[in-house]
Parts: sequence; C-alpha cells; structure tokens
Amino acid sequence: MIWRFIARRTAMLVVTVLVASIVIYGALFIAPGDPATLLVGGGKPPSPRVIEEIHRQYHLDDPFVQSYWRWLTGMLHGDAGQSLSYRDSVTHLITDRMGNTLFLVAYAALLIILPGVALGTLAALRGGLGENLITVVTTTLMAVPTFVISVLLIWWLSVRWGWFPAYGSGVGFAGRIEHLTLPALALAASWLAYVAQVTQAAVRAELASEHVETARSRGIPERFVLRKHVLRNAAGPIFSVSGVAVAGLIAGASIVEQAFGVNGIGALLIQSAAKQDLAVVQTLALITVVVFVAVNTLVDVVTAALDHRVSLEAGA
Amino acid sequence: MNRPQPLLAIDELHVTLPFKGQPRTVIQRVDLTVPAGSAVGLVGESGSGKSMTARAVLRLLPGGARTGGKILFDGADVTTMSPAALRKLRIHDVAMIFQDPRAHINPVRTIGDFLTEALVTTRGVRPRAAEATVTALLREVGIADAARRLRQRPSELSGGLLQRVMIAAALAAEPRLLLADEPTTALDVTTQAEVMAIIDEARAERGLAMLFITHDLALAAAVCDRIAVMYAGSVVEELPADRLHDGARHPYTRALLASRPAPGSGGSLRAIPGRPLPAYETGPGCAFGTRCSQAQEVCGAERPLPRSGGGGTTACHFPVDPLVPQATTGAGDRSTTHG
Amino acid sequence: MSSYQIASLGRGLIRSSRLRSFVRGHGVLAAAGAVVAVVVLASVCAPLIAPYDPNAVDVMAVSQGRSAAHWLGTDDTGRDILSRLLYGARLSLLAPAAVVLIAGVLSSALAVSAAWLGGWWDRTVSALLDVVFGFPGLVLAVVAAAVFGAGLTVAVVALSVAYLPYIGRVVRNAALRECQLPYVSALRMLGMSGWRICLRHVVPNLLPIALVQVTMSFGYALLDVAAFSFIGLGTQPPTAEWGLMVANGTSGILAGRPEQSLYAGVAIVVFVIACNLIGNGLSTRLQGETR
Amino acid sequence: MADSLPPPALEVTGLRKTFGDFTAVDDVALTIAPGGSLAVVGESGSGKTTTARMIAGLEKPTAGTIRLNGRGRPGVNARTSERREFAREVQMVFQDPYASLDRHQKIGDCIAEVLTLHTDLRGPARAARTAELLEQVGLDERHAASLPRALSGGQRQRVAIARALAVQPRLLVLDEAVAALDVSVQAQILTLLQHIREQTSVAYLFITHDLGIVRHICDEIAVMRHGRVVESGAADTVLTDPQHPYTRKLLDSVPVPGWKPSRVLATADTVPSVPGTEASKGDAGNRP
Repeated sequence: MIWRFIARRTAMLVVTVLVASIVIYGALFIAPGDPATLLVGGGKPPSPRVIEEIHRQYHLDDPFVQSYWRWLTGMLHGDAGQSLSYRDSVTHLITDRMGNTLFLVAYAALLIILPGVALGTLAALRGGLGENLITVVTTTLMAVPTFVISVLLIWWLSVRWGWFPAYGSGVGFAGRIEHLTLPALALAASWLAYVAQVTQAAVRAELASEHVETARSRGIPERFVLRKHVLRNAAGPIFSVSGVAVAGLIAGASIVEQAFGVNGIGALLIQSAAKQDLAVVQTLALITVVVFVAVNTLVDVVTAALDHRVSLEAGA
Repeated sequence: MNRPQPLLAIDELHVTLPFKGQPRTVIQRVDLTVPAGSAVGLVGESGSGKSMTARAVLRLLPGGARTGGKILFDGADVTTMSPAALRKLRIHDVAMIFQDPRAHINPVRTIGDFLTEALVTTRGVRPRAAEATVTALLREVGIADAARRLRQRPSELSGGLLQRVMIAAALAAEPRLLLADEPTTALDVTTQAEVMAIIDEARAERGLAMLFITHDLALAAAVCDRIAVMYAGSVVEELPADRLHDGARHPYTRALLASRPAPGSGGSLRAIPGRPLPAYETGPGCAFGTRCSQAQEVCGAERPLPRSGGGGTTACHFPVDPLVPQATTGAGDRSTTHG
Repeated sequence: MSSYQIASLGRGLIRSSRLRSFVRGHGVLAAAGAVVAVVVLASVCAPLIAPYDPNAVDVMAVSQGRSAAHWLGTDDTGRDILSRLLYGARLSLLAPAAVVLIAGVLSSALAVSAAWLGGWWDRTVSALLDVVFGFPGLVLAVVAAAVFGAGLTVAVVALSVAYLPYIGRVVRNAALRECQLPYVSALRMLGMSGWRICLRHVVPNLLPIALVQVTMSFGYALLDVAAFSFIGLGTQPPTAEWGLMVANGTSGILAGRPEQSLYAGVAIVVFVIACNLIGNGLSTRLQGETR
Repeated sequence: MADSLPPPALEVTGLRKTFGDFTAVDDVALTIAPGGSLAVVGESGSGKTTTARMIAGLEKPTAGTIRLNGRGRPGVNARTSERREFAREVQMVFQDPYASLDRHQKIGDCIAEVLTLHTDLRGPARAARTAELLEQVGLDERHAASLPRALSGGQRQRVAIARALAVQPRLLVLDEAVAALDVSVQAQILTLLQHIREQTSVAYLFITHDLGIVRHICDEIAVMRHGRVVESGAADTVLTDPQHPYTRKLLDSVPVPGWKPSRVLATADTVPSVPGTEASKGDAGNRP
C-alpha cells in the first residue's frame, strides 16, 4: 500500500514540475513585446543587434516545444544561461548565494519545529491559564507579517540594544549565526505560531479520542497513555504541518533576505524580478517550485509511513 | 433484602454534565445491583443515560461531570476513590467493551500492541509472556490465525473480528466485572450471535459478572439474569430476565416490548407516540407520563419512586398487573405525531 | 490525503479547539467585527476625516514625532502619517479583497462543477489545482512581476491564481460530500433537473463553507499583498499603502525613528487578527449549523 | 399470466452489478405485484442496497433488466423530462434521516417544490395539498414552517415519506428506512407505512437487515447473501419454515424468548454459498 502511495505521489511530483516548467518558460512568450527584451533585463529597449544575438543564443525563433526542450535539458545539466544585467552566468549567481539561503532556512526550521511542537504540546497537556496565554500569543503571532517582524527585530534587538547586526550575511559559521539569527527569527515567528496551534489542537483531539478512553479504562499509566497513544497518534498531523511550514519558509525567505540585506537567492529573485532579468527569475522560480513540491511530497510520504491511515485514504 | 453483598451496587446515582456553563442532568436516578458472577442488562433508547451509567462505574465521564449518589464496587465507593485505588480497580477488577471497536482501538498501532500493552505496563508481564497469553485468548474468542493478527493493524480487520479483539483485551485483565456497552450493535445479526456466545462462554468459564448495555430488550433478556429498563435518565423497572415478557409492570417496558414483537410470535406491532426524551427535557412528574396511555393527573406532578413488587422494582404510580391482559399504550395509532 | 489536506485538517482542529471556546466565551467576535467595521468605514471616509492630503510633501515638517498638528507624526518627506494610514487602508484592503473574491468565485465555480459533473472534468480541475498549489503565491507573483512589470494589478491577478487551490480544494471536498448526500439522490429521483438541484440546493448549502474559506483567506491575502508591496514589486510610491509604508519607514529605523513602520505594521496586524477571529467565529457557527 | 392482468409494479430479471473484480449483485430476479410489498433481507455486503439503488436508477446495472409497471427504466444519465416522467413509477426513502433533506429548505417548501414540478397546483391549492400530504404522515403546519434541524429523526423520516408520496409513485423503495431510529419510533414509522399502503395501494420494496420487522410490513421476502437471492417466498412461509440454511441461520440469530447465543451457529458460516440452481429455484417462489 505504502509503495503504491509513494509511486503515485512521485508521479504527481513529476507532472507538477513539468507543467510548472512549461508555465515558467512560457512566461517569456505571453509577455507583451519581444521575449528577447525580457532576457536582457532592465526594461530598456536594447539595440536591434543585441536582440538578434539573443534570438540566436536562446533559439527564440525555433518552435516552442524545441526551444523549451533545449531550455529544460540545459537546466537539468546545470546550464541556466547568462544573466545580462548581472553579467554573470546564472548558475554562478545562484551557487554563490545558495549557502546563505540554505543556512537561513535550516536555522528557521529548527526555530520553528522544536519550540512550536513543545509549546503546543505543553499548552494542550497543561490547559488552564497557560493554554489561554499561549493561544493568545500564537493567534497574534500568526497575524504578524514576516516583514513587520523583521522591522521590529531590527528596531529592538539591533538598533536599540545592539545585540545583532541589522544587515548582511556574515562569513563562516559564527559570523552566519550572528548575522542570520534575526532573519531566522523573523522568518520563523508566524510559522512557529502555526505549528504550535496545530500541535495543540492535534494533541487535544487525541486526548479526547475514544482509543485514549480505552487505554485509560484499562488503567494504563498516564505517561504511557501520553507517549504511546496521544503523542504517537498526533505525530502524523504535527509532522505534516511542520513540513508544510518548512516548505513555506522557502517562499518566505526572499522577503526576509530583502529586509535584512542577506545575500541569498531569495533576494536575488526579487532583485532580478525588479530588473526584469527573466533568465535569473525563471531559474529561481523553477528551483523554488521543485524544492517546494519535493518537500511537500516527502512530507506526505513520511506522514503516510507514520500513520498508515493516510495512504489508505489516499488509495481509496 | 437479605442477599449477600453484591459485587457492584449503584445507589441513587445522579450525573450532570456542563452545557453552556450550566449543569444539565443526564442521569436522574439509577439504582442497580450486579451480584458476583451474574449478568444484568441495562436497556434503554438513545439518550436514556445507559451508556453514561456504565462509564460512571469506571469514572470515565467527560470533563466537568458531577456525580451524586454512590457506586460501590466490592464495598468501595468509586465516586470518591483515590486515583491509585481507581487505577487498581481499572487494572484488576473491571474491564469495559465499547460499542465501536474501530474508534476505541488505537488505529496506528498493531493489534498485538493493543492486547499486550495493559499486561506489560500495568502488571509487569514480560512482552513475550504477554504475547503468549493474548495469543491463547485470541484463539479462545475464535480468531484462528492469532499470530498473524497480532502484527496487523485495526484497519485490516473486520468489525466482528475487532470486537473479538476488544473482548480478548477485556479478558486479558482477568476482571471480576465486565462492562459491555452495546458490544454488538454495529455488527450483523449472525456475527452478533457469535460474539454474544463468546462473551457468554468466557463468563461462564471465569465466573465473570457483567453489566450489559443495550437497546435490544430481547437480546438482553436472552443473555442476562436480570433486566433494568432505563428511560430519561432513570431506571424505571428492574426484574428477572425470564419474567420480562409476561411479568413486566411498567407501561414503558410493556410498550417497548410491543414495539418489537419477535419474528415468529405473531404479536402485532404497537407504537409508542412521541419520541424518547433525555433526562434534562423532563418535567417534575413521571418522565414517561407524556407518552403513557395510562397517565393520570398525578403522573404529571409527581415523580414516581421505585417500589418493589412481583420480584422486581417499578417506578410507576399505576404499575400494570401482568395477570390482567390489557391493551397497552397508544396502540398503532397513526395520528400519533412527534415521531 | 495530501499535506495540504492535513494542514487544513490542522486548521479545522484549531478551529474546534481552544480558540473556539475562547472566542465564544469573551464576545471577541463582536469586538473583531467592530474593528473591521471601523477600519473599513474610516478608509471609505478618508477624504472626510483625514487631516491632510496623503501625498502632500511638507519640507518644513520632515520626520516629526507626534504633535497636535500631526497626531502620528510625519514621514521623511513630511507627509502626515495618519492621513497616509487612512488612505492607505483603501488599497491595503481592496487588493486582498479582490484576490479572495476572484479566487473564491472562480475556484468555487470550478470546484462545484468538478464535483457535480465528475469524470474527466473533475480530474482536470483537480490536476489544475494541484499544479497551481506547487507555486508558492509570492513566487508566482514575483514571476508575474518580472514578466509584466511591477504593480498592484499584476500582484492581485497572480495571487488570485495562487489562492485558487486553497479555496478550491476545500470547496471541492465539501461539494463531493454534499453530492453524495441522499437528498441529492432523492431530488434526482423526483425528476428535478441537474441544474436546479445544483444551483438551488447544492450551491446554497456550500455557500457558507466557501464564505468561511474566503474570510479565512482574506487575512493571508492581506499579508501577501502587503509583503509584495514591501519588497517593492507591488504598489509603487508615492501611493499610500500599508506594506509600502513599512518599507518606507525602514530607513528611519536605523536613525531611531520607527514610527512610520510601526504604525503601518500595527494597522496590518490588528486588522488581520480581527479577520482571523471572524473567520474562526463564522466556521464555528457553521459547524453548529450542519445537522 | 393473461394479458388482461396489470403488469407487475416491479419486475427485475438477471440483475447484475460488478465493481472491478467484485460482484456486488449477481443474477437477481424480483417481482412485486401492483400494491404488493416485498422485503429484501440481508446482512452487510449482501448486495441488497446496491440492488435497491439500481432499481431506483441511482446506479447503473452491469447486466439485467428492470421493468417498472411494464416500462423499462431510463438510464442513470437520462434526460430530465424522462426522469421526471418516470418519477411517478418509483420513489425512494433513505436510511439516514439527517441527510435526506436539504438542510436549508423548510419542510413545507420541500413538499411544495415537488408539487410544482409534478402537478399544476399553484397558490392555495398547492398549500392545501402540502398540508394534506404532511397530515397523512402525522405532521402539521407547525412542522411545515420549520427547518429539518428542528425535527427529530422520526419526523424527518416522515417528511421524506411525504415527499416521495407527493408524486404518487407506484413503487416506494425503503432502504433501511427505520434502521437509524429508536425502537419506539421505528414502530411508529412502520405503522404509518402500513396505513399508507392500505390507503394508496403503493407497492413497497423494503430493504432491511432486520428480520424482526419484515413481517409487519411485507407479504413477501427475498433473502440475499453475497449478491444472490438465496431464498424467497411468502413472508409467513419463509419466517416460519425456512428452507435455505442461511435463512435458518439468520432466523436463529435473532434473539427471541428462550434464545441462547451459541457458537454452533458460527459453524453454519462454513456452509458454502448455494450454487445458482438452488437460488433460481428460490426465485420462482417469488412470483405472485
């Protein structure tokens, strides 16, 4: 059952990525005007000679399917073309910045999952005033946009108290920790609240479930009931939501990088979009979609392994 | 009564649950005894409070529930028991079989985990020894390929098999009292007969007492020694099972019997007007008064108390004399509304 | 079950848990409704109540603190912050409203028709929603901005597409359940036309679910639109908009003057909390009503 | 059978339904005389509900013919006008009283909508007919003005019956129509159904798992198992003198005074399902 589920989800992943790549590449041609201008970037009309050169270089005059295929295979081989506005190869631009973004996302994921699950579990098990407090805090936090948190953190922890630098990416592990702590906090805040709320709800739902009633009716010690029944059964939804949160970080990273001046691929995406440098935007969009869909698929598969009911339902 | 001390004695049990911040009565008054080794059927329609009564015995009521009266198990009051004593009661003395095994058995763990868990965590039995014990029990409840079943998950078993697993789990605790809450309601009628037979045999072998919760009067009468009929949160009649069909004195019991004549009996169908009420919707008088064909003025004003007579007790101002044949309540009258 | 469905299950769980009793117990719903009403009213009446023209530059009053003349101070070009907040509410609310309305109507139509007609159409719609779900909303909007140029309209259209699966999947599942209900079979047997059953019976029963979904999405759409303006690809200066105001204020933060960012940020947070509470309240009412 | 006789209300032959490899209904034949009443009895997985749904036109048969009042039934995707015309042949009452009414439609409107669709009654005449139909099932104008949510399970089932009767069908399929109700309310609905049949000469196809109630409502019984009819005949005969071992096992499983559950019954489970010859012999007894 689980293998069929994995096969289905993998097939869905490939189809989604293929369709997404067609849309991303096709964006060149649905834009008004000559696609070559978008590849030059900058929005200024280039000279006819440059246009002609680009048409040849990107095979823009070939049939769509052919040029798309060339683009896609190029991507698969790590050749994403040249950025004219950055005067560099796209691959180089991205590999240069990849490390910062990965570090930031991993850091934020850590900040989300451990405290989020702990807070949510605590709230559900303890109840009372503490739970109400956590509920109020997480509800508020979920409504605070990433960029506002960024601004607040810069204001308090950087400008007023001078704990952390407000700008830049840092070098080396210690330097990165120092520079990326605020961005990671900003990125993590609302997702942390989300994970905490879902954890709290999932644990509460299991606490009230019939099979927990059975376990209690048999006199099974409460710590076993909590570990083997409540937390064990809540693990599926909690893991799944945490996975969704991590996937969401990948998209959210660009805003934080922009706000904190982190030299990552998210900021690159925004800046190249502002310059209308489509060669870079296309590559980054494709990478983001692939990672986003892959993480979601992975999460689904692991969730199914944790809780076999998921794959059964999907198969039905 | 000069009977020996019963295993379970419920005395004027009253339970309220919070609803929108207000306590709401779900059990009005239950008096019930289960002698050691005997089976008592607690019969009622939906909302009568029969399930809640069984849960009260193990203190499994929802949060915010308030309990009045006494529930004595072997002389000890469950309602005021210390947590340690309550746990001992749950581990050693009373086991419960629930109506819906699919919801009541942890769906993500294996059948083996479910069965051995209690033995391992509460009695310190070694996992391998526990597995041997439950394998034998599974065979006893009619599951042949026990070893394979132990590795399966609940979703791979049919409802009938799961209910047998639930019974095996209850027997594994070697209890003295079995609380069976509609154990066969979700099952097909042929499976029901098998499952009831398994429970019956296991009880006979072990001298187990049972409180059997059901909506099916005929089934309760067939497998129990005594029957208690509940209506709107109160036990309205209690009598020996073999006297049910011709010795019932409460109009509700008689009307319920007439609503479901046995397939081959030739009796004709008689409906009770109205719908069954939960305890909190009843007035000051007899809860059944509004649906009773023999109700008189006093029935609407004064709640009847249980009175002994004819080998049982009846809570009715005008109990029927079973020797005098008569047309019971609101015979098949189509104009009866409020269904 | 996809992770999205579990995530929405998560949301369902959240709704049914603590928050719900909290919301019900404290009349928070009424308060949230009042906040939304006041803000909407203020944005509509901005020309009447705003003390200044939101774009009036006053070089004599640059970066001032709170004063009797400027209740919330002025920004780095001397524009009145309160006036810009009031005017800014218009775009800040209108754009996400457009996003969820377009996405809500379009996805509900797709979802209901998919569930009702079934077959290849249902498979097509489901696949479409799955593919769109692969694009994080902001990434789709960024690509759109790269192709069509920065601007609020591009952002609204792109986000409307990105929000399709969030509303569509929930409505489709609800519609599938609804179409399976015996009353639909009963009406078919009575010889009622499919159109009539679908439009007169199924759709009205799904409307509350779609509405709750739209309300719940509104807060997120507001955050996304503001974020898009914040990174400079949405609303363009000098137009007043909350996300843009936060961005404009960042230069002041390093100089120790966070007011502009702070006020705009607080406006966003308060409004989104109010919307989320209303969404929760509505879905609680809805759960109470089914049955 | 002479031509002068009216055609049977329902005549099903060779009915078959497969889902993938699984055969849910296999070579089923049923007949109900005009105004007659047949109970199809079986446990879960016997194919009784699938049979009912095919007769009602909600499921497409894999093979076999269904004739109602002598007419072939239009397919699942039939045109609206065709379905509307056929609505007078067969109607259905479902098991779940909570889901068989549109929860946003008042009871009165629900009935009136059907009358608008099928009759020329409008205005006061339609209102009068609505009230009459509701009265027939024991409901009054107070109920007519309320939403389903305000009604109990039994009352909702009454509404479902009234809605079906509004088109004056020749056959009413009752799919476990009382299974979800309390015992005391079940008896009310069964009595109501008895009275309606006496008054309107509608025929019943009563699908149930509950042998205990069939005798009160049906003249004939067909017992189904694993998608086949294993025994059929007059209700009294089948209930008192069952021929097929499975029917006997079913009857023996019903608790009656003096009944004791025994695991001997469990061994009866191993009786192989009876080959087609015996099943079709059983069918023959079903003809009036």
